[in-house]
Amino acid sequence: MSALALELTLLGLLVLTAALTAVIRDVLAATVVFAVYSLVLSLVWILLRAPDVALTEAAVGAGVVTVLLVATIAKTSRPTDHAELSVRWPSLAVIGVFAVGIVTTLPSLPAIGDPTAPIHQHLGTYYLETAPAETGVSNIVTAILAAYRAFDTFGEVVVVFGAGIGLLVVLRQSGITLQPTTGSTPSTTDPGLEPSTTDPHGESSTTDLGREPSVITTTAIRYIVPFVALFGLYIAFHGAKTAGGGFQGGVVVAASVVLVAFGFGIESTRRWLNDTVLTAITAGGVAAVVAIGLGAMALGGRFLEYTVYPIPKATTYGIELVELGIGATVTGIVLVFFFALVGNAETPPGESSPTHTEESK
Amino acid sequence: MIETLTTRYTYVVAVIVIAIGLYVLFDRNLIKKIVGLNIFQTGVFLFFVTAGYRTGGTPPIASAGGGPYVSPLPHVLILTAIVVGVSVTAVSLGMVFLLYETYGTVQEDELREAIHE
Amino acid sequence: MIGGDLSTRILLWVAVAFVVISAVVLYRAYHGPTIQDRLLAVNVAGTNTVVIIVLVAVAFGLPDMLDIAIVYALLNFVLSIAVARFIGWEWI
Amino acid sequence: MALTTAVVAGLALFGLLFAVVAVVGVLRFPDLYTRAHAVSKSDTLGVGLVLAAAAVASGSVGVTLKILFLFAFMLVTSPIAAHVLARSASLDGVEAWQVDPEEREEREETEDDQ
Amino acid sequence: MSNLLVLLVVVPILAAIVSAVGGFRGRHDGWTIATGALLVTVGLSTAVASTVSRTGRISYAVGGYVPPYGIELVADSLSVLLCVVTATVSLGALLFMRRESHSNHFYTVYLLLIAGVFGLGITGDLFTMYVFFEITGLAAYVLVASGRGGAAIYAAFKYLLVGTIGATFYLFGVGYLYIVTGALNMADIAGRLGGMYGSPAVIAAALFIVVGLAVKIPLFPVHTWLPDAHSKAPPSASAVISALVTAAAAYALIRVLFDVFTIEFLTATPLIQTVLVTLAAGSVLLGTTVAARQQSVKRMLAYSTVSQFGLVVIGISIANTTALTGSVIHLAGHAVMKAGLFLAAGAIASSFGATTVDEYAGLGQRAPILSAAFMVLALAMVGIPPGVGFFGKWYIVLGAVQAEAWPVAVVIFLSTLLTLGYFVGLLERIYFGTPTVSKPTAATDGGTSPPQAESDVDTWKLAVVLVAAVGAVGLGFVSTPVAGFLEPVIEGMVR
Repeated sequence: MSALALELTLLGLLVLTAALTAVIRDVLAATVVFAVYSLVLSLVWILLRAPDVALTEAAVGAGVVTVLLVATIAKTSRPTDHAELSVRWPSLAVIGVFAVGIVTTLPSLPAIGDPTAPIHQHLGTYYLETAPAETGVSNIVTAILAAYRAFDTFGEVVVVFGAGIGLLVVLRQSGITLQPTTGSTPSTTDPGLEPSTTDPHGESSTTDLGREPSVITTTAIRYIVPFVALFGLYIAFHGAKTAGGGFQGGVVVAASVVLVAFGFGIESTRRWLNDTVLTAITAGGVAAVVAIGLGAMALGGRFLEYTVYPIPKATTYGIELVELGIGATVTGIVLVFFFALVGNAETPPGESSPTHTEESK
Repeated sequence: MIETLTTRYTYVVAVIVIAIGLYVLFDRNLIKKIVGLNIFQTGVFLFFVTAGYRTGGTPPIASAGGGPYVSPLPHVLILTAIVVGVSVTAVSLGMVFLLYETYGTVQEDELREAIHE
Repeated sequence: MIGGDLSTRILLWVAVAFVVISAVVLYRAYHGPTIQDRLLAVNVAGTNTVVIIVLVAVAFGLPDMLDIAIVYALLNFVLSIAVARFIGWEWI
Repeated sequence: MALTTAVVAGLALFGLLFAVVAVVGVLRFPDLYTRAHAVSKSDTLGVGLVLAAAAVASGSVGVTLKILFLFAFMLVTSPIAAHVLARSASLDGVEAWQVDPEEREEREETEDDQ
Repeated sequence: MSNLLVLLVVVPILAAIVSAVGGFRGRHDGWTIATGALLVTVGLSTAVASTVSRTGRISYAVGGYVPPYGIELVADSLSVLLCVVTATVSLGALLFMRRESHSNHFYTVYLLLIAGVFGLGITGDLFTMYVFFEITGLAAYVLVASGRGGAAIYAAFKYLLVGTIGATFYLFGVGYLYIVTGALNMADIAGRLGGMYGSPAVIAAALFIVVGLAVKIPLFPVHTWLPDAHSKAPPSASAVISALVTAAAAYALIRVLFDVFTIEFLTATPLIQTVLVTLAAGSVLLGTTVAARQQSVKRMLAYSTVSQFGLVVIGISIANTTALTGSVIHLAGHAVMKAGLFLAAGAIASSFGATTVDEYAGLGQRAPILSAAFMVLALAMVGIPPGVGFFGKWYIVLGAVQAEAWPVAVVIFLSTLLTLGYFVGLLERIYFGTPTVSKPTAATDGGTSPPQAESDVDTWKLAVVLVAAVGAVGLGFVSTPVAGFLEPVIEGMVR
């Protein structure tokens, strides 16, 4: 009863937050509600006993996606103080019909939680029975991810890697690169819509010095960041035994760097974490996965066939290494995302937001 | 219908979320569209993970005498899919930023006008 | 599914109450009026999420879930800082 | 057994009470600063009590330790979040609410309009 | 031996990593790395093709985990055809770019796109297919966005949204299949679906997958992203996207329909075929009529892609041996012809500044060789023998007649006439139009006034276009042996 009540209220809140995101006009307010949606979704994953998915949602929702969204909104939209709702009834009607259509197919699916459903029989049973023994990894999700379906995971790392490089290719058009020296482009925006309240102090990176950061925030960040980084590493390394893995750990580690950037300046963080470091961890991670795969082939096995390595518990170590490779690439690419999208958000102070130019002088 | 609601309500929620996501995708604001895309995808993710649930199941982390476990495979698939989704989101945000730099707006109709000029 | 244990049931009902609180606090997230008000609501929701995860983890006997709570406890304020940084002020 | 349950129930309900108080504050207080105040004080206490209830109910050292850790993290992060928000609002020029009966009426009207 | 199969995917990815690292270090050797990698894949795909022709279907268990528990890679004559075409066309487009200046990161993305298409071609697992769709898609969005100006970015953004929606619909369909069968391996699902053909869940799965792939192919009415995306991308990217990404999606449709759902399901559920044939006929008619009204040559070619893939899908939906063979041949032939046409248009644009139908006037005198190549490719696309376009269409029409699907045959006939109409219109301008003074504004190379003589056309570009033209005709001559090579597999599919 109580469990059911929890489940129903959470699902209700999930729908409520999604619907609010849909109808709120102001894009920043909608994104903020979307952040709550992500929180609720993570709780739903927990109720569905999917700790790995929940951890991913937590890391991604709290550490990456909303931050990137907010950074883009800051550069492209003006916040409004209005709580306006708008509903487009025609599209709602069309989509409602579509949804009802899908719902009519649901009775032909097995009931949720039915242990005799096909999903629990065939592959499910096999993995649950053989994976821990065969791979030496007790988190079965990790075992499947990095062993049975390692090729998917390989593809996944490639997608992440490609997205990072792709973002750089896309942003190249506006002269944004990862180079710290050229990073702080004095925003070459259009003359038209941008409010031309550019402050006289132009050179962005030098103006940092004349400004006093909040001692409370920097101190707190200084103390919390080691824990974040450490916990990220724990998640990455401990993914074989408990929930977690390379991706989640990588995101959390990247979040710790993001915190450093917030606390001590994005420019200086970027100078500290220069191209060589980023390249090394990004490409190194993917290359490690490829190397493990090709190494197995060199030893006469198949791609990513861990068992051909002449060491004891080769599969376990193989899984750990692949997870670490994923973690490295994800850390690097999340930081590439962050620096590429956020780096030039650190505009000259006067431009940061149209409403606060008065105080910034 | 009643039976669907009592035994498959999480699927129904997944479908509602998918529908809401599609609805947001028709928004004029490009960033809202990206948020909509994320909601839409999470609806499908919910569909998968719900299917892997098993009454009385425990998380698929093997321990002595544990079980019955929920099905681990949907979790694996959705982990991959979430990662892919994040990557697509980041790239799309980069595009939105560039569009704003070029045309000074992120509203779909204004963009169309600006491009056709 | 979970039967009799009274303290388990108490924990779960408290969790339900926290979910309801998160729902109520959404009013602030949507109404604002300032962006900081909205973020305050998200922070409350984030804190509630941590609490709910802990309650569920204890009630259902899923200690692994506590890791997720820790992630939220550590990263809850990233969004606030990000918004303050980008929307509001150069140095937070 | 009954004692544990009673302690759990007491802590949890007491904590819930504070959390509810905090939310009432968030909803009803007149400006950001007072709302942030409600959150950082009352909510933290409420959360602490509920977490204590959970720790007691778990009866396991490992779980209690983890809960302690995460509460410690929350003690650092959630005031920082409130601080960041209040500071940025103050720098934004969001004015603090004054205890002036006339102005209060005015403000309530304008707020209702929004 | 069968390790070669997985190398098809791994080699381009490895080269992509190397190229990316070089890019971060400020090097400009992306082209060389990419060329090397694609030369290797040409060799690999030929080797795999010869193995398949000797031994038949190859199955490869990645990581040594036997299917259905592990991921299976499969090569039969259908997939090796896609791989060979992919390798050669992408190599051609790359050679075309010899003198263009692109960053190393551009080549990284290009290589990832090729790796994604190879992956789609050889995977035997539905979820892996999703992952490779996303790799291909992501790379394609980025390549479109690397075109000039804001319009390209907007086209890329639209492409990204629609492409991701399509991929997610596909995933949703896979979800249905997974829930009712508990399996992800294609052959495994096919075996477990027997007896469930009437289930609404299976029909919903088929519909969602078809809709998802229809977005990717794309079919009318979800084609709207294509003209912008294909015409705003840089020429070589247009060539690979228009030729390969669409072909891979159509190939995936064939795989899913016949290897997962099987012909029995299709006969038991006429709904799917009705949906497909309607969408396809709509694409054919819309694509040809709209293409005829385009001023921009690249947009005309893009709409022609919509109509040609309409034809391919018509062949798929007829689902008999002849029509399906026609579809596959047309798919491969289209890749060569459309890549050639886009590259020719790119060469003309960069050397003569001509991008619209009017600006093409009199090109025949100024660039006889390029114009001749363009003509050969265009006529092959229309379906004039001995171009490869003719054979594909011929098989499809023959299949339609066998299936007594007369309206479909009429649609194909009409579209051929219309295609002939607009290409002949264009060719007439090229050879008999009075040359307008070419506008130097459209010059893209170096900013100097555009060269007026063909001798100034980049030899690499000219050579690649010529090879494509020769290929379009040459493939026509080998289409009968190719059909024979495909026959056992297609016979098995439609039984």
